[in-house]
Amino acid sequence: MKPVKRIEIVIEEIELENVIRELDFIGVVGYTIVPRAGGRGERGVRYESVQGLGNVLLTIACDEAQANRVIEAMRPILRRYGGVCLVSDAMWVIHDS
Amino acid sequence: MKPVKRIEIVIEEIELENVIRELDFIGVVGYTIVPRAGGRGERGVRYESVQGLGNVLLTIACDEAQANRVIEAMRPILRRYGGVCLVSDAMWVIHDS
Amino acid sequence: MKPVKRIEIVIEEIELENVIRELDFIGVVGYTIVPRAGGRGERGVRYESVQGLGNVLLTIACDEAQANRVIEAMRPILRRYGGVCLVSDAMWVIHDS
Amino acid sequence: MFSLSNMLIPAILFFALGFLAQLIRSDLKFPPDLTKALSIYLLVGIGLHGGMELAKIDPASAIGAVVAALGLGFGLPIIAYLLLAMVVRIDRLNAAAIAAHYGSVSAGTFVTAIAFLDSVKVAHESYPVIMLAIMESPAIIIGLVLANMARKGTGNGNEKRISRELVHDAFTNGSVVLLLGSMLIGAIAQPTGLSKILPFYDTMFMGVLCLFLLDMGMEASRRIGDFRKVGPLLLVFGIVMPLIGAAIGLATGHWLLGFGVGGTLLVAVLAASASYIAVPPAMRLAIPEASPALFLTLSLGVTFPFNVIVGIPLYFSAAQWLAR
Amino acid sequence: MFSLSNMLIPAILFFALGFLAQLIRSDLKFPPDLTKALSIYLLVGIGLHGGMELAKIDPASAIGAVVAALGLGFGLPIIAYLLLAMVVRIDRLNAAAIAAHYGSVSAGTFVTAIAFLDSVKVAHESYPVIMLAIMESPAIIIGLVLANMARKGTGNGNEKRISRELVHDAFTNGSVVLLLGSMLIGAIAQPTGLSKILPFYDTMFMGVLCLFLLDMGMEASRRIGDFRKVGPLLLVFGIVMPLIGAAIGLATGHWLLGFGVGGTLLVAVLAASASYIAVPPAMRLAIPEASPALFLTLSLGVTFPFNVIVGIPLYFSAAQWLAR
Amino acid sequence: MFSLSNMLIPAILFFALGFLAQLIRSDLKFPPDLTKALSIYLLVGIGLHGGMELAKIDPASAIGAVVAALGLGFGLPIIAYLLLAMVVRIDRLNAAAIAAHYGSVSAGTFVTAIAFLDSVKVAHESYPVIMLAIMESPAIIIGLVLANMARKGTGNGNEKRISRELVHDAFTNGSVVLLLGSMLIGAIAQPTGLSKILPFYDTMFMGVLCLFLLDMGMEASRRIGDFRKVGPLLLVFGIVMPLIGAAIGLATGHWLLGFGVGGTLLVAVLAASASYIAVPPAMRLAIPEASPALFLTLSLGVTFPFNVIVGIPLYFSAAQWLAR
Ligand SMILES: Nc1ncnc2c1ncn2[C@@H]1O[C@H](COP(=O)(O)O)[C@@H](O)[C@H]1O
Ligand SMILES: Nc1ncnc2c1ncn2[C@@H]1O[C@H](COP(=O)(O)O)[C@@H](O)[C@H]1O
Ligand SMILES: Nc1ncnc2c1ncn2[C@@H]1O[C@H](COP(=O)(O)O)[C@@H](O)[C@H]1O
Ligand code: NA
Ligand code: NA
Ligand code: NA
Repeated sequence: MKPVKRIEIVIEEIELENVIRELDFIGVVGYTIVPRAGGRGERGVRYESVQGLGNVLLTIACDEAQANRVIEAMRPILRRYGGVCLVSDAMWVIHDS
Repeated sequence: MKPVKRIEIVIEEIELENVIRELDFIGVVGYTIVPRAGGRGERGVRYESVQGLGNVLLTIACDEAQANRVIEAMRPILRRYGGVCLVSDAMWVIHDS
Repeated sequence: MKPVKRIEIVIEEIELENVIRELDFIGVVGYTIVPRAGGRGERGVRYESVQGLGNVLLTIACDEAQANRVIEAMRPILRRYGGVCLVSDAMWVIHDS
Repeated sequence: MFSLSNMLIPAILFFALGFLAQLIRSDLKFPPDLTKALSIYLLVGIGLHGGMELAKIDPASAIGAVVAALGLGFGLPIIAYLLLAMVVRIDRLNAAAIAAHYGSVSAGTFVTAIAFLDSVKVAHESYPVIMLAIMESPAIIIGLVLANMARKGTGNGNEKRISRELVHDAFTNGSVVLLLGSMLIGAIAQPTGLSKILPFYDTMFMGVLCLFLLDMGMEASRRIGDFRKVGPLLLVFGIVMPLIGAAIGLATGHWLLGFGVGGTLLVAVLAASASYIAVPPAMRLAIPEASPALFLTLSLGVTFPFNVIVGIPLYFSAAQWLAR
Repeated sequence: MFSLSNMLIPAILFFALGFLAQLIRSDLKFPPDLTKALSIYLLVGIGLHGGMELAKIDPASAIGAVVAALGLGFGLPIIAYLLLAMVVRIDRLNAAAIAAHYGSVSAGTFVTAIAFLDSVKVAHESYPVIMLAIMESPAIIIGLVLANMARKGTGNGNEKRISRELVHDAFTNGSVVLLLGSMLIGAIAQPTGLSKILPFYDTMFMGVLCLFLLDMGMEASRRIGDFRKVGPLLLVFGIVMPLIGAAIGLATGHWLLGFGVGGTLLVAVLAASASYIAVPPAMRLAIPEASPALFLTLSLGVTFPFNVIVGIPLYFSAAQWLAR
Repeated sequence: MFSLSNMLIPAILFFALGFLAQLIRSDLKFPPDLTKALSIYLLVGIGLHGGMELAKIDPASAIGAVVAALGLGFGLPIIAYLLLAMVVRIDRLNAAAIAAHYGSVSAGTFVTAIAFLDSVKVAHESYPVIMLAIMESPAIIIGLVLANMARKGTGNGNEKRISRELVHDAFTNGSVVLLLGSMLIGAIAQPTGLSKILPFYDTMFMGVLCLFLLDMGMEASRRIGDFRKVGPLLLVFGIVMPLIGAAIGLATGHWLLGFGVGGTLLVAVLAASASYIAVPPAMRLAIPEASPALFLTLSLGVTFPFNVIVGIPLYFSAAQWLAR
């Protein structure tokens, strides 16, 4: 097991493409997407609907250096579009050790 | 970044409305809902179905004082209807700092 | 509240049945399943589709001894099929205390 | 007549296919949203047709059916509760929850009975559709009252708020709103417009029912694993209660309401069927102490298949016998 | 004529049912994927029929309609913006976002108008379907330009990339592609093949519209809670703007394009309707500073119900008056 | 004849529309559950019709088709494997996984071929539907055996359990159960009942196929990005293997089974098509070492579009030539 940062991002579905482009640019190779989420925040209630204005939950496990780059990349996006980004610690179960 | 409590609640879909009412009452302004979850616990297996007896995953990031109030509000609900409530630590990426 | 390990597993939908069988064998009684997830990792991009090749997110709260058994059971599965398993600490809100 | 050919109705065969698919552990699965869509379609279809038929008759003549529906809706859950508490001797909260399911109705069983009447080319009165809509809710209220009685003393302020909400929910339940609403639309919409939307509900109806029953067959079959938890006496209740309900329904349809064979069968089916879509979430909220493994396994895993495969042709024979 | 019987069109009654169901806080809910499926079906159906009709006529004769659609698509959002910025006096970014919604169109309102024409047995030209497809996108561009002007100076490189993408998105929007694509297929596919797929789109069309409007009624009703946030003046805009649009559309249809009563009504409805499916996500991306509570509540909660219940019969009377 | 007009079949045009929509990066998306619902409908529809046709003929006469299907199902994946291992020279596990896809069949391609025959008004035998159901599973078994041989020595106890499960899964696969089950229902259900559900499957069938192919066009187009990973030689395999399969299928249909032009085309299409729904998850479980980017890109991104656009008319011309 190796210690990693666990980044949890909640953004709107429509921004997902942009955020993934940023992650690609940073070189993050792994992430998990939970689509069709809802929620409430400063910008009001959001739920999945035919308008496609629901949220998406993105979880990224990566090392600290990459985590810092992800965080910096997320700041302008969060400022512009809202959303939430939480960072916590976790242990990654490596299969070959 | 500021330290926050990350509360993760798994409850049945049908209770969501009640729990949100409690959160409103406490003054929690932000939460994320992942609908259509399944699971197993003391009350057996649950999965999304036409009966609407599936689970919902609720994630709340808030300060410790609010977290304590959420936890106290959840206890009677968990006692009555079952479910799970986990609390952990996280750092919230603030966009304007 | 009691301290627990929070295990987060991302695997392919088609493996879920096998993993649950392992959990049953170990004696894990509680877990939560978020179906229809997508993601990217070493094995490329995955998304929910008619082929059923999407991901599933499994969250398990348990004590440390059980966590270790789950981790050991997951290693060969992760080696064979890929996926991710993260372990972190959390406090479980017990309803009757 | 109770013959093999009755079982060769496509709707019932699809139910059997779903049941079997799950038994052999096939990976066949319906997306849950598809099942929801199919049941929305079926309820609107039943409602529209019922409404159009009802528009043709004198509203006053429906009063008998309405009263009978209320009588069955309030009476059946009490009978079920007494049986469960006295004879089967399970705890009162589980008894109340199960009773609510058997007092309410299953639209899926109702439509299967209509498919059955279609296949034997027997007509039916249009009143039973109103009865279907009316009988959804009362049993939920009775279940709630019985549970509150069982709990007596623990009824604090919070409990009262929950009860108040549940009474609201019982009458604004999605299926009730869809059924009554579509019935009203079928009754008042202008004919030109109706004739444009009816093909949708006519052409597809029986085909959609087949897909719905295919999925319900799988759901019912999934419940078999919980038979152990239910226990033999309760399993017997899952067969005996629909028979009692059917007997009461047959009497109500034939003597009280004076219906023909078709209408009598439908009333019997309403009384014999147990809800497995609308009532489970209501009881989960109202009586969280009760076990879904019990009420769902009984209503969906025992009574629904019994009614679809054995019950409907049996009650039909009885209705024919009464009408001799 | 503006009479009660117009409101008894099933499609409108189902809209009302959905609205009511939500008002009484029923737990009736449509799976979001079902709504998406219904809207895909409706767009393909409109497209195929439109394409088949258009194949029969001289392409040159459609130029007028195309030019008119472009004129309305670029002109209406500017009128809306001026009203919002000068008269209602809201901030420019919200004004730009709302303007884009009113410059674009609502396919749901358009189809309801067709159901209306069907019910009063009035024919209509086939050109408005092309206009529907064309009018989806220009308002999005105008909204973007207005927002960039409002922001002036802040247009950095990133901003430009976003703008470029949004122009692409405006023209490759799912509804535009479905509508134009199906129209093309309706126009060029071989008749034998078309005759095999048309029953699907004919038999079900009005029935599917009813289900779609049932859900949209619930969505519209959900928006009522945000009326406070919107404020009285803006709510008035949600009624006045469709009236202005309809007036312009009536003039365009009747005088400019020389359409009959049916075609004129449809052009009026295109101009009067506000998008609530395609434009909201586009504006959320383009103008994140604007509040969805404002633009969604106005387009979906005010203008859509107004057009469906009051607007369509009103514009129809006006079109009849013009055609006297 | 291989002419442009063949490509103007609506089903194929919708496939092209989906392909194009994705190419221009439109945000058009189908909810995955809708695609699942459409494919359930199509399988039940094919099965019911096939079953009704088969009920009319002597079961013994079907033995030839059954044997031929088994021969193709077991033989084709071996041919594909040899080509991949010897000529294309990819590793044996990927070869086994890809071989399983090409030995199995694509119901989507099969139905497109039926739409094609409809459009050129050519009848076809009913046996190929049984062949479709039979040919789903054997190739999965062969893929498994080939992979176990490639791995030899690593077959521990766990491996054996997985193999046993996979053989079970191959024969209880959702599509197999739906197809065989509906076929049985079509064959044995009472005619009155069938006549009530058939309109659903007749009226909508070709329209539903169009929506399904629209989505599959998008899925196929999404795979283009992985062409680099697949490499030129393997891409050529994705074209050559269906041609080989078609040749074998044509021979089987024409000489071995003595089918007419229609039936021969369908057998050719069964042999030429590669599974892209049922086999991918099976191979992912059975041969996790194999890359989905390879097998999905080949079957869905190369062979499926090739068969739909070029293959079907080509094989049809060949079948006509044989029948001269
Ligand atoms: N405190 C919070 N805890 C959990 N999720 C949140 C929180 N605040 C916001 N969110 C999520 O982030 C989305 C966007 O937030 P906002 O931009 O503040 O409206 C919301 O719809 C929620 O899903
Ligand atoms: N130990 C656990 N870890 C993760 N989720 C759990 C656990 N126990 C229960 N759950 C979730 O909480 C739901 C309700 O639990 P219960 O009330 O114990 O049946 C289950 O369906 C699971 O989704
Ligand atoms: N670093 C990561 N962070 C979060 N999720 C990941 C990560 N790596 C892989 N995953 C998830 O695990 C799935 C399988 O990973 P893999 O086997 O590496 O392709 C991916 O589709 C992702 O959903
Ligand atoms: Na009953
Ligand atoms: Na407009
Ligand atoms: Na093949």
